[in-house]
Amino acid sequence: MDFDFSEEQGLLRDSVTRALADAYPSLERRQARIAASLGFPEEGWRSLAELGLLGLPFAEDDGGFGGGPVETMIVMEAIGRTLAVEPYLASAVLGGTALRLGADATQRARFLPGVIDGSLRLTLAQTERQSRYDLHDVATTARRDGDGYLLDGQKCVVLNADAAGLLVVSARSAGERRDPHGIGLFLVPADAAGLSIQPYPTQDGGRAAEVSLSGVRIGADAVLGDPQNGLPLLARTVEHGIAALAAEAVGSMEALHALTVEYLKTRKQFGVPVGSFQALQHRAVDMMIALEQARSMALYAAMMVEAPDAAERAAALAAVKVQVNKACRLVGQEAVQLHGGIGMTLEYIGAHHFKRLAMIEYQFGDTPHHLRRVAEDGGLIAA
Amino acid sequence: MDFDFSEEQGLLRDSVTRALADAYPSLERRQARIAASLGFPEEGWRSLAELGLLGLPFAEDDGGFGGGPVETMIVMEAIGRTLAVEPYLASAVLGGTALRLGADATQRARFLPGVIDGSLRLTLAQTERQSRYDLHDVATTARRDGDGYLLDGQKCVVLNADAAGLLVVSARSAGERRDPHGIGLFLVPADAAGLSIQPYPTQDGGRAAEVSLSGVRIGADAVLGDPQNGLPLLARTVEHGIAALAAEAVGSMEALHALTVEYLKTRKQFGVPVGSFQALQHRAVDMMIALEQARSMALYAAMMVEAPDAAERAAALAAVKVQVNKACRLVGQEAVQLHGGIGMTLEYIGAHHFKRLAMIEYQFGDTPHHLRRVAEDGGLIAA
Amino acid sequence: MDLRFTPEEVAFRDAVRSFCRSEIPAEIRRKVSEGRGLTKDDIVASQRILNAKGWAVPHWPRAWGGQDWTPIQRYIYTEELLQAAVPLPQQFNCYMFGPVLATFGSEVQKERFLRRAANLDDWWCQGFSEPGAGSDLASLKTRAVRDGDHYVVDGQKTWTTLGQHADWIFCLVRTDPEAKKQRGISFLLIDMTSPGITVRPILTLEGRHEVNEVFFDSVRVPVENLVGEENRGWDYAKFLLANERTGIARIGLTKERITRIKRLAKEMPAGDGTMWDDPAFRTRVAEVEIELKALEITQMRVAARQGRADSVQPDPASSLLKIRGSQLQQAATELLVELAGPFALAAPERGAGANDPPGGFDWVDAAAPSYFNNRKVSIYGGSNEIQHNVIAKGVLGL
Amino acid sequence: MDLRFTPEEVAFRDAVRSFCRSEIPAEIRRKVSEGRGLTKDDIVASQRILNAKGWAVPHWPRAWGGQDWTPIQRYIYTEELLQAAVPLPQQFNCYMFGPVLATFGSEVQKERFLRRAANLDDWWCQGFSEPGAGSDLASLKTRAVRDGDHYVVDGQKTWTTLGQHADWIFCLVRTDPEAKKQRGISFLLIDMTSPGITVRPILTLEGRHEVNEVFFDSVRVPVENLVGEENRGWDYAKFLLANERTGIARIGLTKERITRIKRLAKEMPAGDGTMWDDPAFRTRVAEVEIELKALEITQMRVAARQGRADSVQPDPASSLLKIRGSQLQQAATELLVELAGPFALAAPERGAGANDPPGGFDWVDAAAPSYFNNRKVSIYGGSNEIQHNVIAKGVLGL
Repeated sequence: MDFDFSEEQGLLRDSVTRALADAYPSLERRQARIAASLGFPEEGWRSLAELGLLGLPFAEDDGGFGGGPVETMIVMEAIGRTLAVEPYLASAVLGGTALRLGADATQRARFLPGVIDGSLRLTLAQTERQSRYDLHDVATTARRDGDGYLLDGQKCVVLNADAAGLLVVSARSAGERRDPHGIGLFLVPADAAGLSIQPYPTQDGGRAAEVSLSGVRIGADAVLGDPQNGLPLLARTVEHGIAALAAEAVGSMEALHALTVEYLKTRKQFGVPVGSFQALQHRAVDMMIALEQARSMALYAAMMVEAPDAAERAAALAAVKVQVNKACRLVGQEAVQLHGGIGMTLEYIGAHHFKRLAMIEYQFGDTPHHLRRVAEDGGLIAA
Repeated sequence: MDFDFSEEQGLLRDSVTRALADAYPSLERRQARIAASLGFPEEGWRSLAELGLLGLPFAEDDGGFGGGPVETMIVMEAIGRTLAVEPYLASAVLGGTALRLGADATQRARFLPGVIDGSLRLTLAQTERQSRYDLHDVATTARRDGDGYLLDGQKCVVLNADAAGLLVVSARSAGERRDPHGIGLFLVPADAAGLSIQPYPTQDGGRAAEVSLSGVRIGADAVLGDPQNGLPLLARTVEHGIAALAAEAVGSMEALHALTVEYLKTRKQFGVPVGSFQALQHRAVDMMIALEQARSMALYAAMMVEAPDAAERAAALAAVKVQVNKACRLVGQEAVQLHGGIGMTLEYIGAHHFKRLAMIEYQFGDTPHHLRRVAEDGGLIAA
Repeated sequence: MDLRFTPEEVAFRDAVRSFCRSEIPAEIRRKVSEGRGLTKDDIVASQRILNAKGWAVPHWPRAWGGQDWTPIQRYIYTEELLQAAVPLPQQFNCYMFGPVLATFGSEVQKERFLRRAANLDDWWCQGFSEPGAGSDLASLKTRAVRDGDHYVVDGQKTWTTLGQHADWIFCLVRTDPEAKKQRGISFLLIDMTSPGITVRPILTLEGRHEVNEVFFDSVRVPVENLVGEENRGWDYAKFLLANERTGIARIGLTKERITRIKRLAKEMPAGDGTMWDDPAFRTRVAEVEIELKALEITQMRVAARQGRADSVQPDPASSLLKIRGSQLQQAATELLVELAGPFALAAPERGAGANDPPGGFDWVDAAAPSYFNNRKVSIYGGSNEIQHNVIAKGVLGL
Repeated sequence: MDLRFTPEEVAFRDAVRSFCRSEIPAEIRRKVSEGRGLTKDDIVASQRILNAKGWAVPHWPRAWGGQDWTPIQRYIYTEELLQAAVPLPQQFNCYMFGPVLATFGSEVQKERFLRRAANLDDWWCQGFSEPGAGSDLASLKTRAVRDGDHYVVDGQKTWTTLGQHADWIFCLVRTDPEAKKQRGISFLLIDMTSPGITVRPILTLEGRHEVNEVFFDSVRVPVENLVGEENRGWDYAKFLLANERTGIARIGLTKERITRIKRLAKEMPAGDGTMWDDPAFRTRVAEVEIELKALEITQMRVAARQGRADSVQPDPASSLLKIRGSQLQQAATELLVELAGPFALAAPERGAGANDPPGGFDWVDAAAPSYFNNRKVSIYGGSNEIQHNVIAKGVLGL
């Protein structure tokens, strides 16, 4: 057991931290970046490519850098600390995982170079009106049409869809709406006929879209893996999403907790620093405990997200999301409360951390969803 | 709307408070009372009779004093404050309610004089091994036998059964184990052949017993109300039990909170009173809030326990138990914690309040049980 | 002891209830219910309907439009408005400025301002908080220096709610810089159109313009706009802050939210049914409802006590109502976001061409903003930490 | 970074696990698991089995029976004992007295006491807390006055755990009454059979005799029983208290409790099935498990950090482990009482003739006592409030 970064990981951490600190030196600069038409500046994306971050998770044979979950954790933590809005989660983590684990040699050769050099962005179109957080609840259909498929359906809250060149879409080639079997993942170019993207800003400074597919025709080469048994691939993709979100949350909570402690030290009331009040001290400590527990779970996620046993992996990632969600709520709410009025204003970076943390709770499953999954599977400890 | 006691109620409150304060002046005296063979001294019971408390809930026509739920609340609060161990809950409230609402004129004439003068104590034998808190889960059988019935089964944790002259026993005369229909309440004398009582002390200074019925023969005159449709009567009896427990809990929490605040004021650490630490102050405030919220629910219970609509009444009493249970846990645990070591010792009366409050949580239904009932019925607010 | 409403109280409740639902425009009530911002016109329109009925300022003296209601009636009135999602009468006009002026103002001031305030002909805002003086109000720095028939005011106020709509602001200003903290403060009425006043918006978490900074740069205020005596403003402010607690638990508001959540839950798909079919979700709703029921009784206990002749002081229990009431308001918005679930991510500003709301649910984009916005209720009006201190000291004697 | 155990660590874990389960008597482990009290003989028997294997005092210096284990191995060892419901080596002998004596004692003292302590030939107890000095230990009053070759000790100690079994007590006593608080305190070893010592039991919540008051009335103690230097006892006590934190989170203990709760839940009837069929109950268990998993990783992070050469100080994270670890130990006992439900009311003292346990469940009477008893874990060893202060000051700099 060893919790230290390797030398390479240490260097990665330093470089990504430095680059994002440069790109996000202030709240004003962040808001300016968000004001770009896609919700982030193209040069921001290019600089991630230049840092090698976009190729991080891919094998060296595919032109990547052979990084693993720990490397993704390092990047996502830095993103969380700076509230960076580049679509790393949507493209590199979600789209990237689906391709990395699902694409055949031809697909890899075709798409990965663009993904790695930044010219092709990806996203995952999974949520539907009725699906809530259930990955197996898919009403979008994929009907055989010659060699290929015709896709029809509606996908909701697709992250950064307006910035993506290629969408990974879950659709049903067989079975009833909630059957685990019969689901496939399909690669749909953003300019496909019949695909419509209605983008909008999200609560936390990001972007998402409603995506509708109306007779979208794709070829046989656009199927990612088994078109009837794609649920395991989708589940693994989302597990990587959860691990990444956990790290992002830890970065954001770390920053927000530091801001709060700093505020307690400097803000005076009744002639003394607010942080001299013991009741507030104890609450700042409880925030720290929640943060450290979440940090442990982000590490656990990195450890378990490539574990071979699917049931064990699923339970672990569900547990991670529960713990991280709870920490997001406690740390976010307490930070605002301990700041008082200033924590309520958009002029303060802490408020933006609060909003991002609040939204992380509802991505890839909220607390009750994952708690139920852990409980239904009998918990984490064998009895 | 009027939250003030009437003059009579004020007098009742004064007299019962005074009498119990005299009987329970110290922890030592309480423990001495518990050491009596039935777990309380006979003269303690007689003095309750002399104060008129045993006849309180009964109609004047039956020789009682025509009190209602508010009067019971007053008595139970005083019992809670002093941790009195006389079986008022088992006999006057549970047994008393069953007789008051279920007995016919003959039964009333036969039993109530003894109940009111203290010569006959009652209890309710309801819980079974498999029933948990479900009143309709009854495996004990009542088979027709001539004019009367033969009772067979096991009842668990019957409060003060060893002090009772007459047991009100729930038993099934028809239907399957969990059918709401087919349940009757039966009056079984403590000396009935085939009845066996195995008494034991309870965690909180009281007494209970395992009761087994093996071919216990009772006559037709021992049936309380409808032998096939006794569940509503049983439910009403337990509702009165919940209302009484709520008041007892409020009395006990009030005493424990006062002890805690007093301790915070007098105990010194690091040269200052412990109560000067703001973190502890805020927690003492949260205890007070929980206490006041529970007090409101005890009032609500008194208001609703005689409400005519059964569904509304059931939801209200379930809500009361949830809120009171939560308060019992918070106030009890925080009191021990804020006291530090002294709160852990049996030499301190506060520790006994803690234990009684802990046990109240598990009488007549714990928090999850009643929360589920409220939720299943759609909550308290119409939508 | 009788814990039920009297028949008269029931009749009163029904009258308020039916008036709210029949007379206040449904569109305004919908906005309130969904937690979307109201325009100034919405607020004015709603208040004038109430005022025409004589119900805008029932707690004011009879001479200035008040009703001789019992505390229970006032409680019923407030709760019914909240449950019907009717905007409460404009807070600064009706619960702060009015009571202070009616109690401490001159007859001339009363004649000039009170009826206009009740009808929202003038919009008042509050100038108390300053950047360095939030919960610790007594350390305020804005000063007013006497110059002939005028005061000259310099300084800055903050958290000025809806100051962008205001015609007037009532301010605490320091008139004696030598005096200790609470002393040397005066209560001044300032025309918002006076030269030297600048209003700067502060956007709050949910992106709405609800509060402002107000800057005073040599603003000349006629001395006739001083309320009461110079340097006694702190007394008037204390009176006002005690008044502010009225109905602070906002039981009715939370009830209305719960009702709405239940309704929406029955329409929100989940698994093979709806969210309302999920026992765990229903349990979480029930927990809030139960706590709310307890608080409702607690509030009635406080209201009933206020009705007794021997209690004219604000009840220390108001701190309890503030703490638990704000927690429950917040808990309800958390349930709302949970209900919106994955769709909560979408912001309200969807832009042109984006007609379809996320997942087709037209309310989900307002869920998180409502949650964000409600974080304030445990901060403003004396933070919950301050309320804890108040109880610890005033009730427990710690 | 590799978050898995190495093959060597796995092998070590398996060795400890199988030893615990095969060598420690099942009856002793059953009592631990059910939270029933152990006799002195149980504790001695278990420790001697460990000591024969060389595992009673692995963290002691090699010369006195220690093992050169890594911090990870020590962590694994403790957790495996806890998970197997094996009593940990007697705390005062092995985690307090031994390390202090090995570090600060004379060679004569080490020869005389250490091997006997490791084998529980002598039973040691701790004399630190006093009625007026709990969390504020430095204000202790028991004094030792030099009289020739002896100290004469007068005063009172309290919360002396299992002092009724003790042969010896290590005490903090005031040897210089003039010196300020922490100074003037010495560390003295006192034979419990000395004339003038009285032990008075204190019964704790669950009715068990676990702690005592110890009174010293002119007790004569040979000066050779002074550890280290006179008036430097506070340094030794600080060293000891830092050691006390080892394994303070008790992850394995809570794991064992959860395992047992799950097993019992499958046998406890509820509705048409068992408690384990109730999704709400399983959810509450899962919440504790998840929090425990996070704490387990946190504890491993701390243990791994301790293995680095540059950290010899106790980690401030130990306060975090203490806080959350104690909360989870308590949470597990709450679940146990919930499981026992209506049967939890029955006390263990059922008396003669009452053979049938309540409802036929032989464990339910120990559920509430276990809950009661575990309230102590957030109080002793530096209350959770003190731990919060430690983190606020030492980590956050507040």
